Amino acid sequence: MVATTSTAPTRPGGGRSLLDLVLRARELSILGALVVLVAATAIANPRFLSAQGIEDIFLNASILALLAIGQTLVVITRNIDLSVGSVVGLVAFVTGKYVSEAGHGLLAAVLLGLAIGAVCGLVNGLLVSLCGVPALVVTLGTLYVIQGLDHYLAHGQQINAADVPQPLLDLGSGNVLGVPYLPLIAVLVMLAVGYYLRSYPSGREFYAIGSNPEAARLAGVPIRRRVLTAYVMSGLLAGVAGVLWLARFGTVIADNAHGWELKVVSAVVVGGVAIVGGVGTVYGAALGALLLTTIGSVLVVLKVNAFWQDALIGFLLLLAISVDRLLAVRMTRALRRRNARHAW
Amino acid sequence: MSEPAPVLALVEVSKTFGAVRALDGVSLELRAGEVHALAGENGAGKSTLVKTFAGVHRPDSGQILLNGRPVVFHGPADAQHAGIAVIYQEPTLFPDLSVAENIFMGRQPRAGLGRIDRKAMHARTAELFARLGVSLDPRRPARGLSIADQQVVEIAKAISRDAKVLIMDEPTAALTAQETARLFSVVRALREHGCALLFISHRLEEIFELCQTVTTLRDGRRVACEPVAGLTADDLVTRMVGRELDDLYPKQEVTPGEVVLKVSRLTREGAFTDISFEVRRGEIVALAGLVGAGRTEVARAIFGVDRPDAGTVEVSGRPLRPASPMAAMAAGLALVPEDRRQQGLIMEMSIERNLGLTRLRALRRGPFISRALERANAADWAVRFQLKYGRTGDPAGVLSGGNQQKVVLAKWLSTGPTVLIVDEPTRGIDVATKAEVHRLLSELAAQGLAVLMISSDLPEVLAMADRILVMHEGRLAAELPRSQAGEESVMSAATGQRKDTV
Amino acid sequence: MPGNLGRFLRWDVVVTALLVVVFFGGLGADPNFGNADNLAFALGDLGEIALIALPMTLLVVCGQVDLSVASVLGLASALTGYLWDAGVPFETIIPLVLVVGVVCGLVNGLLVTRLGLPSLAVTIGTLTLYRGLAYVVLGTEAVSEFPPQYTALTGNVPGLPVPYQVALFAVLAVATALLLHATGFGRSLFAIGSSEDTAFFAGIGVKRIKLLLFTVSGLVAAFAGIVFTLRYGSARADNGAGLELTVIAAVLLGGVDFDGGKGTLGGVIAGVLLIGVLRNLLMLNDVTTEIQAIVTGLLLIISVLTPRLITLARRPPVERFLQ
Amino acid sequence: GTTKESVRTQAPAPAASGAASASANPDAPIKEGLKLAFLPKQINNPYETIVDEAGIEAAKEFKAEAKEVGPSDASASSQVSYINTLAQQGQDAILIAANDPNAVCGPLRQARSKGIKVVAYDSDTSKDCRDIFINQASSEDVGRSQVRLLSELIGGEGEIAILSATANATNQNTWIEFMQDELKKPEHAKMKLVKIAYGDDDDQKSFQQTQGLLQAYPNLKGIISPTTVGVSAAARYISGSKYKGKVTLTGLGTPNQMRKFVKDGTVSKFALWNPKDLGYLASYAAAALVSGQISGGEGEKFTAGKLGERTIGAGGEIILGPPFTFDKSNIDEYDF
Ligand SMILES: Nc1ncnc2c1ncn2[C@@H]1O[C@H](COP(=O)(O)OP(=O)(O)OP(=O)(O)O)[C@@H](O)[C@H]1O
Ligand SMILES: Nc1ncnc2c1ncn2[C@@H]1O[C@H](COP(=O)(O)OP(=O)(O)OP(=O)(O)O)[C@@H](O)[C@H]1O
Ligand SMILES: [Mg+2]
Ligand SMILES: [Mg+2]
Repeated sequence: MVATTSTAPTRPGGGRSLLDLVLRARELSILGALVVLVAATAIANPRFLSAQGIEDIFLNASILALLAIGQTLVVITRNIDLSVGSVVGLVAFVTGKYVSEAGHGLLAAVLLGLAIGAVCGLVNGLLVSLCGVPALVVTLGTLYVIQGLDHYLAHGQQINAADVPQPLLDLGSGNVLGVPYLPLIAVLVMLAVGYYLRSYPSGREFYAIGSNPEAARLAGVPIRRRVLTAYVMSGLLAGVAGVLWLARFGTVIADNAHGWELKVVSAVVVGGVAIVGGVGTVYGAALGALLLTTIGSVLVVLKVNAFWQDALIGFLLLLAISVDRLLAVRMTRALRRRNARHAW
Repeated sequence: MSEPAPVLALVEVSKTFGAVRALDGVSLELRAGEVHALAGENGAGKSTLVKTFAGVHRPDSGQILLNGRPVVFHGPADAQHAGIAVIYQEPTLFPDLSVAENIFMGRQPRAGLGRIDRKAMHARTAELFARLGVSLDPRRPARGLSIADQQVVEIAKAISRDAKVLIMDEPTAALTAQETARLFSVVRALREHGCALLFISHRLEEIFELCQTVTTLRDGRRVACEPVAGLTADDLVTRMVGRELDDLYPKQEVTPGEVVLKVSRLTREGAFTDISFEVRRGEIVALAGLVGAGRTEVARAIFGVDRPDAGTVEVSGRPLRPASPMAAMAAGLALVPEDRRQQGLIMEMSIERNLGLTRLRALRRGPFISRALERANAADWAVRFQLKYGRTGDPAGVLSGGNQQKVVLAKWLSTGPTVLIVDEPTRGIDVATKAEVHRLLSELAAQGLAVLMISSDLPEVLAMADRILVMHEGRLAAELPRSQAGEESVMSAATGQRKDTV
Repeated sequence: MPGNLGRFLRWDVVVTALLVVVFFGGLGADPNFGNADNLAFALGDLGEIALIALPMTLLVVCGQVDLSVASVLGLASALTGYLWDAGVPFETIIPLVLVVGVVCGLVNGLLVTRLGLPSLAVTIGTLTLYRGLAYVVLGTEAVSEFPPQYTALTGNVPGLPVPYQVALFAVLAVATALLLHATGFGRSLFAIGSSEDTAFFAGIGVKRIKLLLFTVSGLVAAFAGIVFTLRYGSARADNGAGLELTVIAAVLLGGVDFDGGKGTLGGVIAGVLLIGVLRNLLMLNDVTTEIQAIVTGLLLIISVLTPRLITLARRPPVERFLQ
Repeated sequence: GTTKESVRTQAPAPAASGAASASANPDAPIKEGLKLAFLPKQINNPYETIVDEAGIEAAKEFKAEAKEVGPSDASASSQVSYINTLAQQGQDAILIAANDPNAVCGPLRQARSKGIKVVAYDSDTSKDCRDIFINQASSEDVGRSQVRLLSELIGGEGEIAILSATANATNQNTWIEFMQDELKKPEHAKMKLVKIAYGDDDDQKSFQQTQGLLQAYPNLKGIISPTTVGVSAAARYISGSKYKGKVTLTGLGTPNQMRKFVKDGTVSKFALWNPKDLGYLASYAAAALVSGQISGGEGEKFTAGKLGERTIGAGGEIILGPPFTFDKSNIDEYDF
């Protein structure tokens, strides 16, 4: 055996600032895009930045952001929940029906919505975590089932704003100290979930599972419990979103939030959450939701031909993920170069 | 002197996978203050035994005793709670998380309200690395770590647990002498603190250096359990293989032919700089160096996996199109990659299909793949390499680590290359097979194959190579002909203390 | 390892058996089901889904997915209408539209291979982009009255109760099945789907193959767009909206593993047919759309649940893990 | 040749020759036990549900069996599958609200060749693949009256916008063309149409489109939303925003949806026909067709239960009647 005379080969230490910057950059770049977009639009049409204009954007983004937060939890564990849209539809309708017929109040509506959402999430979660079946297939399946159920229950009925109790409607349009409830709820949820994911051991386990499920198992991470939690949270937040939908729009038919699953996944992806799991934050996802919503509003305000809107949104989505990716690639290369400089 | 009671023990444990009896009535006792070695050929059941201790596998029959009391582990978490730490044969890291988080996942140091105390976590990680004599940044993500560094992180993870029992499944397979020595000093310290240790390695000299007791497995059965003192390497091999072993390094003398691989001024920023060398027909050239010296990167660039920033590669006098493994293969190159799980094999694909993957064209009849040819091809190589398997139709993932390595080797040799690059060809291979692989490489070289061998196993390098290229921090530090090569000369070049003109 | 039992209980076999049961059950139970007209229609109605499912199967086996297919179909339809309305002869329209399909596929493929982006994310983006472009091309309009010699091609093959597109699909399906299961190319797809690195190290042109598959997917989707347009005699920007999920449902129902590396084309064909036959039977019996959706969803869940439960029953869950 | 959908092809055309040639016997009794099937644009659309349920109710009056089937998405291709199924089932008549006038034609023709009568309602198909079309109001009436209504509310001057359903909806586009034509008249010269937005008959999208309109066009005076989904969504946004009382909204809506907004002053007037009457009339027309009372020719007459005698107009169209305007004074008399 050779004696260990020399010191260990020096390798780069303290890449903290750079790495942290990259991690933050994901959120920062979305924020940057958002600022540019808003600034440009405001120059073209100052009314865009009026109190009403800003309030509208935040109100519109809130529901999407809530769903994106739930979806992030699931996606981080290398799973996906395609059923969120249908859960929102089901919750909005059933809750609407319940409160309008029985004349129940706010609390009952919220509890019912949460319960329905939790049950849907639980079903998804049990199928995925306990039976170990692929998430995409299962949640595509539950998407169809829940949607079918929603349509079956609704069957062409409509809940009208007039039938919805006023306290519930106030939740949708009211505010505290000038801050509307909806964005307030979304931000609170975001901060709580974000803090949990970053600062608690069990929160880190979500990332571990998505990063390498096999290693997570060997490390004794309770995979099933975490995945189940992710789905139940996603379901719960979809339940909240459903109730808020009812509160905000008042009029509800069976088709609400139809096709939103892709919108939510888009927001999450734009927000820098890796679809293959292990990477991303709820802040990014919420910002992604805000960005997508803002783009939608901006195009209307800038009087872009309605026909171009979808095309532009699609294009911007591709741009967002491409830029994100290019930044990541450049960063890896920079890290490699730094390695090189350290080496001699 | 009465023996201390075993901390952890297996009693008559059996475990079968389908038709394979991986463990057959095996008993084993781990005692505090003792390093217990587990020896055996590839597929003897060592890793299965480890996973039984770790709670990954549940025994079909038999018992696990913890401090003399029977226990049942329902999963790895149970075993961890019982104070058992395991270094698995294959690194199991979270690529997206920082090295420190990898080490402390699930038991991070806490600050108030149950929050993670990152500062403490990073400090403790740095401490661990200092103990192991490596300087890795605790904050860097695990993605992109070399296999060796991954192994180091695994080791750090296991020793950070302050466990009563530490089980190590081939922890040194990826390490060079230097890190191995560091690991051993840590292991000895743990032993003195009263830890019970189980150590697995195919490098027999390590067993003699480190361990007090050795248990030998053959075909899932325990054939011996005895003190290491008084045992010779030959005894151990005989117990493992059931017969005397011929020469471990059957190197044939050959006169090198014309140059077939010519690498000129190859550079890839951040990995290696200005690498030039030649390999002739019939020659075995070893590329030696410390972990992270950049050897794997050189091999990848030659084979076209990565695009070099500068420099050229010529095969048989013709320049090679960069960054295309397809072109490299067409020119007669073959690369047995370092990481067999990620790059060498498709775990869920059958053995025969894995073997056929490099020669899809040759296995055709008309436009279609011939299953018969494929099966014949697989059966042929299985015999040549004495593969231990159920059926060639079984998934490659169920093979033991060493047998997987054989499949990867066979997969590349079957392409009939003119230049064979092997990156750690005998990592995790048992002595008998190692001898087999060496004989094979040496025979093929004698038949005119040019071999470029990357290896961290110094005796192997010294015994098998006609010429040794030593890399230090991304540059060629020395070129030593067989006659001048010795442990000292290679190591001093590898550590940068000696520079020979190349 | 699962023995012979496991071999027989592969999900694609189960789906095929299910198809046979449902089909003959339908024949017995519903007098309207078995007649040639209805069967031809039921098959023809699957046309575009079945066509697109072929390249989709290859993609999913390869570990990729193309969610933009229905939008490419819509764009192709809109373009067909636009050009036809502008007086371009149909013989010129077909190649033009197919080229656009190829370009759409190339864009997907390049984004996935050059930038290394996950295909799910990329094609969610192009799903929106291509549908938007379809609206840009044709806006609110609907173009109709296509030349009869072409719309006739959506009818039956003369003398047979089989629509042209079904005949075409049969030929393509056999070709694709051979390609996937009997050639080296097919083998490469499974290898890429299981372990991209290993395939790359084995000298398989991973990027080239992926690019090719996305391109073919775009081409076939555009072709399906033309078929769709002719079959309904109406070119609109919203044609085929939401079709992508049905296609993927059919592929997954056929037992193809969404993580790549596993699946058979036979299973997918059975899956497509099962969805079609079931839907037709349910409709004939006045089962409402809601229930149809629920049935489709449950089938999907069962399709992944059954094989898993069989494995779980056979060995304790702790050991589902290799090495 | 090619046809683009436009008002021109919708304009009065000679009666469908095929239908007119068949002989009708106005005195034939209505057969019992007829099988009628309603195929709405989309099964979960509340408006269509009201229409169809009234039609099914009416069928009981003449002892027919009627049912409603249909897709859950408003696409032509899904309707086609249903047409085929209904043909296989041997229904006597199919009543359809077409998602696309041409896409449903092939299968409808096939169905007719099997002797099945086809009645279009709400949204027409091509003329040659149905027997008659029950028009809720003449397209011209709807279009022009909406402009007149808004003109009256905003005093005949200012910027206005239209919030439509999907960009493809046939009936919407026809109305919009008539609105644009009406705006060309000198008395509306001071009204300027600045934007046609599409809410896709999606509540949330319509809501957001309204929002966008009001921001993009600060001088907007009025919005016409000739779709029940659109007008209620727009009303809801305006009622909760600072634009309430500044921007005038009108359109086509159902009284139940609009009641709240009429009462809180967001909307003062809007229009609609009675959807129940539409279903009722369609049901009777189908029965008359199958029984041979009418064949679809212009000028033929039949009795539609409580709605009394109706005459088939040009192009095989039967018009339900002029749209009805709702306001604070009368809205409580209606419940649908
Ligand atoms: N999960 C599994 N499923 C099926 N067979 C398995 C499984 N794990 C191990 N085996 C089989 O059990 C036997 C023992 O394997 P094991 O991995 O314990 O060998 P080993 O002694 O660790 O070999 P090596 O030195 O190569 O690592 C081998 O024949 C192997 O193929
Ligand atoms: N993908 C990567 N990203 C970042 N750094 C990397 C990557 N791959 C390798 N490195 C680093 O580059 C250096 C050279 O690694 P390489 O694997 O080539 O060394 P080696 O000499 O082959 O060692 P060994 O084979 O013993 O691991 C190491 O410091 C390693 O950590
Ligand atoms: Mg082993
Ligand atoms: Mg290496």
